[in-house]
Amino acid sequence: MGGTLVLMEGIEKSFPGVHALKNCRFELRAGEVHALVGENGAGKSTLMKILTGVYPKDAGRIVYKGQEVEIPNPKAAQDLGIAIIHQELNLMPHLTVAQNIFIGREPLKAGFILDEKRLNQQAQDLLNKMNLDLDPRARVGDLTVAKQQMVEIVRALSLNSEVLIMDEPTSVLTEGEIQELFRIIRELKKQGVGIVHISHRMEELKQIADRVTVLRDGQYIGTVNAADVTIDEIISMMVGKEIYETARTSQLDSKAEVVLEVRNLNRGREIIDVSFQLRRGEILGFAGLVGAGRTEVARAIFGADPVDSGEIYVHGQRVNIKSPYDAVRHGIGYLSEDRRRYGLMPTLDVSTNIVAATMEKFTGVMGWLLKPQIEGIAQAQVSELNIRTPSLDQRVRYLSGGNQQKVVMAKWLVRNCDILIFDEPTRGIDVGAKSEIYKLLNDLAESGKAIIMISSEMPEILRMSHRIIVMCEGQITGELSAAEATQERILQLATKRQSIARQ
Amino acid sequence: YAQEKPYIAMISKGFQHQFWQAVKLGAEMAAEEFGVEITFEGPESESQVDKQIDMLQAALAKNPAALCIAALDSKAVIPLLEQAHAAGIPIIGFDSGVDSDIPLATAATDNYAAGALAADHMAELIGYEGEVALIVHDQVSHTGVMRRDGFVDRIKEAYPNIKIVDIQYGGGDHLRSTDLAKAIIQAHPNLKGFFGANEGSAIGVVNAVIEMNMQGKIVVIGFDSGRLQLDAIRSGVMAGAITQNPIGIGYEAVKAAYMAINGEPVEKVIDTGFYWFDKTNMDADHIKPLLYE
Amino acid sequence: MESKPAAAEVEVVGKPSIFRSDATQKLLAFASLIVLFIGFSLASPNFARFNNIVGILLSTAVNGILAVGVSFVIVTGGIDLSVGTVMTLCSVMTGVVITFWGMPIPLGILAGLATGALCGCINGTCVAKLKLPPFIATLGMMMVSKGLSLVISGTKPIYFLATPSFRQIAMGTVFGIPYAVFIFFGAAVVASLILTRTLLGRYAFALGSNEEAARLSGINVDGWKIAIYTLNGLFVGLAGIVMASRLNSAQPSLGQGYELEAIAAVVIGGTSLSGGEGSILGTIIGAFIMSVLTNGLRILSIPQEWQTVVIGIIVILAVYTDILRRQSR
Amino acid sequence: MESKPAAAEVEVVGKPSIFRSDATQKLLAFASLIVLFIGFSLASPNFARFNNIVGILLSTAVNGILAVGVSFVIVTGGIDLSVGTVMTLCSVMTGVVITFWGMPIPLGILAGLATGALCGCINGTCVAKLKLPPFIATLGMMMVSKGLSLVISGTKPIYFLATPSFRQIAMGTVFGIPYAVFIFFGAAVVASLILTRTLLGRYAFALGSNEEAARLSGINVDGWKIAIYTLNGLFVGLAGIVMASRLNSAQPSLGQGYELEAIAAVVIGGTSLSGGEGSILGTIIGAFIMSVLTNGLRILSIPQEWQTVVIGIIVILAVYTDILRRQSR
Ligand SMILES: Nc1ncnc2c1ncn2[C@@H]1O[C@H](COP(=O)(O)OP(=O)(O)OP(=O)(O)O)[C@@H](O)[C@H]1O
Ligand SMILES: Nc1ncnc2c1ncn2[C@@H]1O[C@H](COP(=O)(O)OP(=O)(O)OP(=O)(O)O)[C@@H](O)[C@H]1O
Ligand SMILES: [Mg+2]
Ligand SMILES: [Mg+2]
Repeated sequence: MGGTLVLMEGIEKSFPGVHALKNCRFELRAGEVHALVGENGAGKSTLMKILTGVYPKDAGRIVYKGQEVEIPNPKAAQDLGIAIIHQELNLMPHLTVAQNIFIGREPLKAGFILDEKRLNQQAQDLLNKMNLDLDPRARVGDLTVAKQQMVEIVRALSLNSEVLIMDEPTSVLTEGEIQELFRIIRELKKQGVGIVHISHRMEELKQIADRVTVLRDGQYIGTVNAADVTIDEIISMMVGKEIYETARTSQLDSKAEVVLEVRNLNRGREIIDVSFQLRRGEILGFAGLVGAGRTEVARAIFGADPVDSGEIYVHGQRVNIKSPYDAVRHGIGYLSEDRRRYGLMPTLDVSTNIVAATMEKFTGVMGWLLKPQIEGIAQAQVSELNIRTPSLDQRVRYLSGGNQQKVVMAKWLVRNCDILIFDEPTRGIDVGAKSEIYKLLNDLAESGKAIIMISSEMPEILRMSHRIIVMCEGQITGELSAAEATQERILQLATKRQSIARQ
Repeated sequence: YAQEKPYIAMISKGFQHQFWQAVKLGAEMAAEEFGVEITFEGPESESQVDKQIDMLQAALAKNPAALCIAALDSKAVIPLLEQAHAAGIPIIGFDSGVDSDIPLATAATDNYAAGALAADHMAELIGYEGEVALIVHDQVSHTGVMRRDGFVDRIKEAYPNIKIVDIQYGGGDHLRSTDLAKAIIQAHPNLKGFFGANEGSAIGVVNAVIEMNMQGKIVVIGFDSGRLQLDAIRSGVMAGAITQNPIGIGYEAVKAAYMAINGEPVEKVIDTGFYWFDKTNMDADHIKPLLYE
Repeated sequence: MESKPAAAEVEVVGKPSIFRSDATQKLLAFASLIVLFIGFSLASPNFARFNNIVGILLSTAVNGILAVGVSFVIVTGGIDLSVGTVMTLCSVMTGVVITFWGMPIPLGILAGLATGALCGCINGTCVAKLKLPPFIATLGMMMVSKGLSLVISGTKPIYFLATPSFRQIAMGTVFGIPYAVFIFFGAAVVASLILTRTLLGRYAFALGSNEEAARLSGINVDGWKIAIYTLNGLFVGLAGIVMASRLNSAQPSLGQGYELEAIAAVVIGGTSLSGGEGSILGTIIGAFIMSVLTNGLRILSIPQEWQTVVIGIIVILAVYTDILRRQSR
Repeated sequence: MESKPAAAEVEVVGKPSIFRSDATQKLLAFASLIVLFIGFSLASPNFARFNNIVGILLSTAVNGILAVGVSFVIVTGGIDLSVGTVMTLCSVMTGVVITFWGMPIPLGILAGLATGALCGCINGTCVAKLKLPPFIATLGMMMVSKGLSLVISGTKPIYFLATPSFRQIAMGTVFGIPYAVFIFFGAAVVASLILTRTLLGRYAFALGSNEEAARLSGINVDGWKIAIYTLNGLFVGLAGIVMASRLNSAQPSLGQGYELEAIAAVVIGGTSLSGGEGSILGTIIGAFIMSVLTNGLRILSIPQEWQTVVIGIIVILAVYTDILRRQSR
């Protein structure tokens, strides 16, 4: 491990109503992977945004390679050799993969004409080098979130920086992709690049991190060598107390009523002949690799996208769901995997977001909103889910990523649907909150709700589900009971590609 | 230190068009002569009836010694005029009349008769038969409607062999009127005459004829003056035009207002007149002062 | 995990953010209105006279009602370019019913409001169901309604001379203040309540903030959008009636250009054209800033061409100070 | 993870997506233009005459150049309401230099272009540095430039009578086709190249697609924004010169209303007002759809009030079919 690359000391940052960083400290050495951990809202992203010139700091100093520096804007950080992958995707959806990767560094002919051919070629080379299956000419807006995240990663890596900051890069990736990313990280490490890795997946710390810095409530708690501590010790530094891991508690009653049945759902090549049943009180896990089509199935059931054919039965009744409006009326709720695009109303306050799916229930004559009730229910959810917000009136845009996710979750809890589809419910959620969400899912199932949980986190699927459906390329390739399911069997089914078999 | 001059507010129908600038010029001449102070304003387009009323209201707030108004809608302004009248402010109409007894005098052009005069000349120039078309600046405003109707009615009653094939409205915009006129000429290859009912419309017709190389093939009659129209008449592209007496209108209005302030009697109707002019008489002594460049 | 954030971190705010932004930010916007007002009062003794104030109020009424209506649409992230010409169509329809058909005044008013609502509904349907960009849907409506006003009226103003009481709707007075002013304020209060206190208002914000998220929350997005455009149409109809009553006539060629003034008032009032934010109080203040400026410059007898220049600059400055204030929050 | 997508899955497209959308989608938009054209040709023998076609081309030139310029701004997600009146200011400045000051024609042209660029630069600075919404910044500029045109010209048209060759700039002909048409097409080709092949164009798309992402990518967002508005201003200046040359005079009271026509042309051409998408070819087709419609209806001698109604409906239909096509992709 080399010398100190970055030193941040006495960093202070306040937002209106929030003291986000208090006398915070962080040190990064060359050639190390430094994990930055902490609960949702602890200030991890903010600290890194200060380092990359997104936010100005209120106080404190940044020393880069022994020199005290000012970083007034993202360009300055880039010029210093500091690259960042932000927690929220920052891509230009109308541009292609290659155009996004090289934005700001386009190859030119004759000094001012864009050299599109060279651009695509260079992008293709990079993608090949990283073993990524992406068309450089594809429009980024047409890609899934996971693939978009890959584009972000490629862009950051292509900068050849000396410091690379990754704010939850793995939250939307599957196991295989994570390993690929780690392989690249190890290579960069060898070249002496200093890497900051922010993640809520504790198991990753042991795999990749050399040192770990813990933040809590905007304060620096400490830095430890990853090898010297256990994960439980790190977690207790993060939350200030021990937490327990919940496992599935409820037993499935195999005679319970079938509340949702999907028969022969089809759409193009994305959804092929999907049929399954969901019982009252059941947590049905949907496993698969990125692009397996799980989100597509969920959106189709929810009426968010049209289908070519297929039948849906709710409580045994054939239903015709043409829009989310219909789905919600039939008691189906869907928590999307991409909260920023599909879950939140960023300019509106916390309480409006929490009651967004239920507002009609809180109205008097002529649609008059019953404020006390709305605020009461929102307050209850804020306390229940431990949503960290200065007030119910804070615009959700200003909440930390994990707290935003909790707000979206609260929206569906308030709605009290019989059938709940959770698409990656714990993405970007800290360990403490995660265990609370697991407990919540269990409680919901026990109280008689039927739950579909789509997740790319294998341990989570294994721990929580009564039954697991595995998808690959738009098809269901297998179904496993909780007893049968293991990581290996799921992976085996998840890679059972029909297209390859058919060739 | 001179005694404060009496203040006369003039509300016109427009301000940035040449015609209104000429009226303003006449008004300023009178103001100079009689030692009064004037303001002159009007809405941007002749459809903005309510904007004119707002202007009128603001003008009244300034406590003018007299008020001159060219009403866009003669009925809509009456209540405010009544209010002014009650406050003892003498009111003079100009350019077109107000349907009320309140104005002590009105210095105006008879637009209907002017349109008819254009029709007479048109008939004579095209040999009392054939197709003619019109470009008018506005299909609702008083001046537009009066000139159009004067022209059309006269053709209908006096010249049965002349057919009016199209009437379109260009808002007085030179460019739009040009494109309009071109389309009309295109649609009616046998067109013999074209009347443009105000300066912008007339210039549009002239441009169209020049752009399509039809000089001499179509008889163009314009309205008002302005440099381009005068040149077109000199060069023969335009056969002639009707001119009002804009400077006279402004002058007479202020003069009447001045007399009313001083309690002198004023003539109820001051006809400022309108005249046909063409290459032959445009430099004559009775026409030349009426033309503005 | 602590169950509550540390007390010191929590800003205690009693009202929802929509109100908060009203209360503080709009009060500050109000300040620039006051500054204008004081400035003009000092510059001319004629400005602050009762009659002139009433004149300003009156001349704000029509544009103000339009701006209030279009605020709803702008909050959803849409725009309505047709408000000016639809307003004219509404007054023409009122004129047709009252003067051409000789029917009672209330029926005429109803016809005007219904015309506005219908046009709004068509706009809303084009936007929600046909997925047309609001700019284009309402641009089309602008042209269609402009043409129809002329067709229906026979390109002539329709006068309400046979029904003198029609003029009283806007021009009757209490304490010297015309009813039009009260109608305007009434409409504003109703609109403000709808926007902040009812489902429709909240959904307007939701649509403007993230339409897709609203759809995925099970909100009947299309239906509400149509409702919001229809509501806007109702306000446009009301503006048409006030206009007709004030002019005692329906002027079929009026109207174009009003849409820009109304939208400007909304934006000066701090409502974002990208949707999700805004308030009626802001819109009202925006409308007044525009009309105080116009009136004040006229009172000062500034040459007309300079008036335009000055208004342009002040509009920019007004919005700029508003932006500075927000940044400094 | 496979290292390469299966060959059958890979769509082989040689050109960047900006071109692809041009090629297929815009050819289809072109189809509706053709339909209009054939329709009018069948309805009137006078429509498809050479002279009339030239007339249509000529009447598209000014609005077309404006639309081409404003396309850049719209691609960034902005809007420019000042193009009409700034165009007038540019022609007035050209007039001042050539006629009032008696300087050579090229200097006059330069003055016109420089005025446009300056106004564009001010717009861009207001938007980029002062963070004003483009709607407000350019609305302010619209008023300021309107007033200044009148002030500078002394509310009188400025004629180019002493310099007869000035009129040749737009109205000289080759094979019976006026230069204005060539200027228009030249401007369009240059604009199209800038938009698709240069950094400025690329960053225009980037800003419109996700400005924050562009900023975080280290792009000098403010600088490029100012550059884009300035470029738009240059096109506006060019339009002003063509206009002045065609009318052989600078008409200071003209201009307002042209901005809506230009924006409509851009949107009909398939450019989204929310930014990130668009093409110059689309804009050109949009501008032609507008002018073919207007001309055709005039040729058919449809009463003018009905013309407005028909144009309104067809604008809506044109955009709607465009939307249907995109959905069916
Ligand atoms: N732009 C902003 N305006 C207001 N408050 C903000 C803003 N950005 C962050 N905050 C607040 O600052 C605190 C720290 O947020 P930050 O995003 O750094 O948390 P984090 O540690 O990255 O959390 P997560 O794991 O959920 O991403 C939070 O309370 C958040 O609500
Ligand atoms: N908007 C879109 N346009 C085109 N193709 C898409 C789009 N969204 C998804 N796809 C494709 O549909 C397939 C299914 O994607 P989907 O997001 O449903 O997978 P998933 O199993 O839910 O993955 P994840 O684990 O990331 O949620 C993929 O091949 C993806 O590339
Ligand atoms: Mg974070
Ligand atoms: Mg998914």
